[in-house]
Amino acid sequence: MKARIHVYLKPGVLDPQGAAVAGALHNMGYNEVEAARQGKLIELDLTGDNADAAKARVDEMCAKLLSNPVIESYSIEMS
Amino acid sequence: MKARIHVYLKPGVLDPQGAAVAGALHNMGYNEVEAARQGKLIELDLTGDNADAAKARVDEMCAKLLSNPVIESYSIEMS
Amino acid sequence: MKSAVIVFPGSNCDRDAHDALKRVTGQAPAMVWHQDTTLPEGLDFIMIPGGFSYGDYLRCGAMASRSAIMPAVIAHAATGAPILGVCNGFQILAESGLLPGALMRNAGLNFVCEKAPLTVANSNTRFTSAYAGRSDLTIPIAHHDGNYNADEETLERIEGEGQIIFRYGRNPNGSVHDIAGVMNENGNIMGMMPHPERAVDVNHGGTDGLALFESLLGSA
Amino acid sequence: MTQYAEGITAEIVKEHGLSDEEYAIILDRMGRAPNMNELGIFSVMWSEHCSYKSSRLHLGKFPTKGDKVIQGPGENAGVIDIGDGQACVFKMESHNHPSYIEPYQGAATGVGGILRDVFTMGARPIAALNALRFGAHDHPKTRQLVSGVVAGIGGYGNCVGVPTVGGETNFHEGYDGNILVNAMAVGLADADKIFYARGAEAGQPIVYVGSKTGRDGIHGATMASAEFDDESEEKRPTVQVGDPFVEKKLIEACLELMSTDAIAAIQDMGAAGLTSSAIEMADKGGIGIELNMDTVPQRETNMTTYEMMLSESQERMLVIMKPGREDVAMRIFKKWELDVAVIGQTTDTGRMVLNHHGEVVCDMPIAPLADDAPKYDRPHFAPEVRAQISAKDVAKPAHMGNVLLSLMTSPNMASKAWIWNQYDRHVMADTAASSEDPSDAAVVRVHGTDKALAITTDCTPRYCFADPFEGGKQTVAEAWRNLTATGADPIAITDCLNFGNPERPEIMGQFVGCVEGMAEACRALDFPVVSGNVSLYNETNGVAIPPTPAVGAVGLIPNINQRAGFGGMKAGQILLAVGDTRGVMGASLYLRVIEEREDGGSPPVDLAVEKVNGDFVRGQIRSGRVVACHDISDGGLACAAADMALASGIGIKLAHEGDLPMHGFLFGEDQARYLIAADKEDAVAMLQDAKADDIPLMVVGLAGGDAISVNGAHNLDLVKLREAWEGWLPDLMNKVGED
Ligand SMILES: Nc1ncnc2c1ncn2[C@@H]1O[C@H](COP(=O)(O)OP(=O)(O)O)[C@@H](O)[C@H]1O
Ligand SMILES: [Mg+2]
Repeated sequence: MKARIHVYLKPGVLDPQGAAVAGALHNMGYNEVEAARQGKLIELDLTGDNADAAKARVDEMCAKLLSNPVIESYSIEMS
Repeated sequence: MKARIHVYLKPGVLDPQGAAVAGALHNMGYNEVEAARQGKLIELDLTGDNADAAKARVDEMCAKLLSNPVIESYSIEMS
Repeated sequence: MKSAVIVFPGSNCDRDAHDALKRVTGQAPAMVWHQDTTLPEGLDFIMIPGGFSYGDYLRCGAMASRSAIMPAVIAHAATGAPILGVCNGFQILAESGLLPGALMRNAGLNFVCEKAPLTVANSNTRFTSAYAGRSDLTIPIAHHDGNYNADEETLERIEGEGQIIFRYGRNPNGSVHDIAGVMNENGNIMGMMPHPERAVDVNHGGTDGLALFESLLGSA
Repeated sequence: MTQYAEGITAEIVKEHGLSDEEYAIILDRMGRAPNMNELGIFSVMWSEHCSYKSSRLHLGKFPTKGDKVIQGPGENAGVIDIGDGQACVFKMESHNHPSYIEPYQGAATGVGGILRDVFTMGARPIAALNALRFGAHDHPKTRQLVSGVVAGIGGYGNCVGVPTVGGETNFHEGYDGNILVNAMAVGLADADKIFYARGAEAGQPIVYVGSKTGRDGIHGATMASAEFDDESEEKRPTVQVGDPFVEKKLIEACLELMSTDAIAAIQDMGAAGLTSSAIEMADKGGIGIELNMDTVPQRETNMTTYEMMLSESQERMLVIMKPGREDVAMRIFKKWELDVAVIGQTTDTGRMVLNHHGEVVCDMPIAPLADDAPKYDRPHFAPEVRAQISAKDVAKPAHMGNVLLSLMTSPNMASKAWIWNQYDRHVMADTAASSEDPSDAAVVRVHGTDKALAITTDCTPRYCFADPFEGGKQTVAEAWRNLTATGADPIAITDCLNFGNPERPEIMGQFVGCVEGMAEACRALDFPVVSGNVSLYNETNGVAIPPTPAVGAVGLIPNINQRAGFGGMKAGQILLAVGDTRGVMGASLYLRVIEEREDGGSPPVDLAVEKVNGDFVRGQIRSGRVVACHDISDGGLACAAADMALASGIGIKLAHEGDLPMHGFLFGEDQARYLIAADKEDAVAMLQDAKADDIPLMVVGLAGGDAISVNGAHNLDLVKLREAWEGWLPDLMNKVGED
């Protein structure tokens, strides 16, 4: 089983990397870019076959380690 | 329009971050984790309304700036 | 004063911290390995040193803050004993929830190493009492993720409660309110990005960090 | 008929970079045709990189012995005696090609590799330096290369916690297609606890530790063989990615293991990974090796022996343990959460035997891999001698202050703070002087003592191109001078010889000339070579880089409180120049920047004069008379004065009289010179000493004011100079919209 986790900065938290990406894209002439945000993509390979149970565990991993609730939120997709 | 870009390391390229995440999860007792990989998640807000044209441009941005073709590959989802 | 330095894989200012503490307290600190689950008896002070624990992978300080020794550190903190986190140590304390806020990638995106001008925002603490009457300091910084961030409410609170201890004279990383060091509500835990342990010697970084350790010594 | 093993063709042999003659030697030594694994092993061991086949003959010309030399070239790094039972271990190495392809990882793994060379010998790394050469600053690729390389060096060095204390950065169109990234590492050890690759005996276990082996960096050419051609994407060679976190753990774990007396021999896995580390240890111990490839920690599935033996995955070491002591290694490496496995043992057969999936997949004699490695005397010729150019041959500029401003803000002279601000220069708490400080060499205290090491890297490719022999001499002399200017006793050097294609006689001529010039300077200055590295084939489309024999030098400051920098000068202090100023302008920065030409001979270096002038300066520094001291190099006396003025925040009034044209006095690049600032009475005493010792010493100016001036005119305002000097590189790097 695989879990794909997206970790992104909460709205309102300043995102220096995203801002830099947007700035660089503008400089390159991609003026259609209004804003950019950068987050993390984490993929886990998991043993077991109960997707619901696995997802609950992954949710725990996200809350405990993979994201920082002060500045980040996350979403999980199982496959 | 929005583009969501996943940038990940090509297979075979060492992923120190992923390895460290897997190690930490094991130490915390999550032994179901067989492997972890870490990549980047980039979200762009775009002006315009032609999704195909926009996607072609985003593809260009990925090739030119957002990914490093020597070690990374990427995928794009428009929404 | 009996002190301890917590060592994580990837800590790299542990020796610096050890030497500075030994110089100031006259007694070598205990070096505590991250996999231990208990602290030495009778500690007066704990220092969490700088470095790149776990390579700074995932988020700076995230993995270290979940390691085996941390419950003991948190329990010790609850007794009111002083704890100082420097640089990566600050990130670890923030990740542990012992200090408010979070440290993000520097606004300029580059690693920054320089001798940073600092002001003491509150010298009425057990970490800074020996700075009383001194305002401008120079203490080296060296970090990639020192951009201090907290929500408005938290900022208002820590400003109001005098929990901001050091501010940058010239903001090197985008930190809100130029914050370089903060303290918890109880006044026994402080985190700072600048490295006072690299400023205790004329032949290395100057001596503006000495007073911090002297303050602790005085309060112990 | 040439003999081939099944599945191997002449084409495949050629793709492995082996000539017909080389293959014939292999057939002879093997007594049969080599299989694919054996061929791969020969190919990497006999590559230019591992065998030094074009350069070995000439490297023998370097003096490598001396009172203070504990270990010269031939081990992972050189070792010198710094007194009190302590040793300093150091080496420099190139990572040019990988850094051009992938600047961040290329530079990062370059740092990782050189650190491993140092801690493999039992030394704790205490300082890193880097010598960087980029193409023209306005070349379209340059900015991206600069930012990637600098981030990579910082990303790795900062994380492992070794201060990056100095280096040099040049920009020149000659490097447009081939940048140079040379990294140096310096470590400290107890003189009686140095670890060597030699020392293994038969019957000892072989332990692998570090990261797992992946398919990284397996040479493209060797991969393009029939066997791998139509394999999947993931079998293609991949860029090596560095993991500084694992490196940091490796340093600590290896040093911990080294304190236990359980190691027989140890070697890092650098170029040609497992192959070269295993063979070097076996060869040096005169023994054989047997490995079980099934036990090698692997990152990917279905790896072949060929791949595992040729992989250049980073952060790996091979340790031969004393029998029965494997447990010690296991315990320590597991504590540090490193991958570790016993993968074989040493034998008395003199052969390398590899077993994989229950079969012998390689069985070859070890001696020929080293002993019979090809060694070529490649044809070479020296370039035509260029005429010397002196100041009277060069048009006199109207305003010296404007010229000085142009020189100081030229790409090579402008402040490199944008670079070194990204390096942690202070970790380990012993950095007394680094890039940010006005000091001709970095100064790093020997932990827990009052001694310090002075460390510098130098090379002036302009001179080497004009005259390889004089340029080679000058490079060594400048390094010696930079150490001397801090008050250090220079001890020894390491080098990184970067050149073009050695199969071209004019390039080989540059190489030979530089080596011979360097060797002469090393002898005259008692400054032996203890380690080094050669990087050839730095050329693109037949255009070679300028000859760049970079030198890394180490000296000892007996008392850290008796040293000099070039700042701290105060109003009223006297400026004196040590050495003769004749106004040599050939190959000078002045010609390049002001007249946009690089012709003329290289400034001649009189090594005897170099020695006495330097010894005089060092003596004066130790006597406490010297407030500030700076060597005079690129851009001449005026640029040295400008550096001192900027560092001290005070102007300088230069005074010139006599027949020498003023621009020769100010910008000539005569060698063996220093600029010294001192209080009046000390200056008088120095002049007396100099007279007695027959040292040329001349008053050239006075500190004061807020400008640099000459004979009361030609003003260059210090504020304006500082703004332009500090602004050049940030302006370049922050320029937008041009890539
Ligand atoms: N790539 C680099 N890394 C670290 N420090 C550098 C680098 N390039 C230049 N520097 C530093 O900038 C300063 C000036 O360099 P340079 O002009 O080459 O000095 P010098 O001519 O006196 O040898 C030195 O302190 C040097 O260490
Ligand atoms: Mg110099």
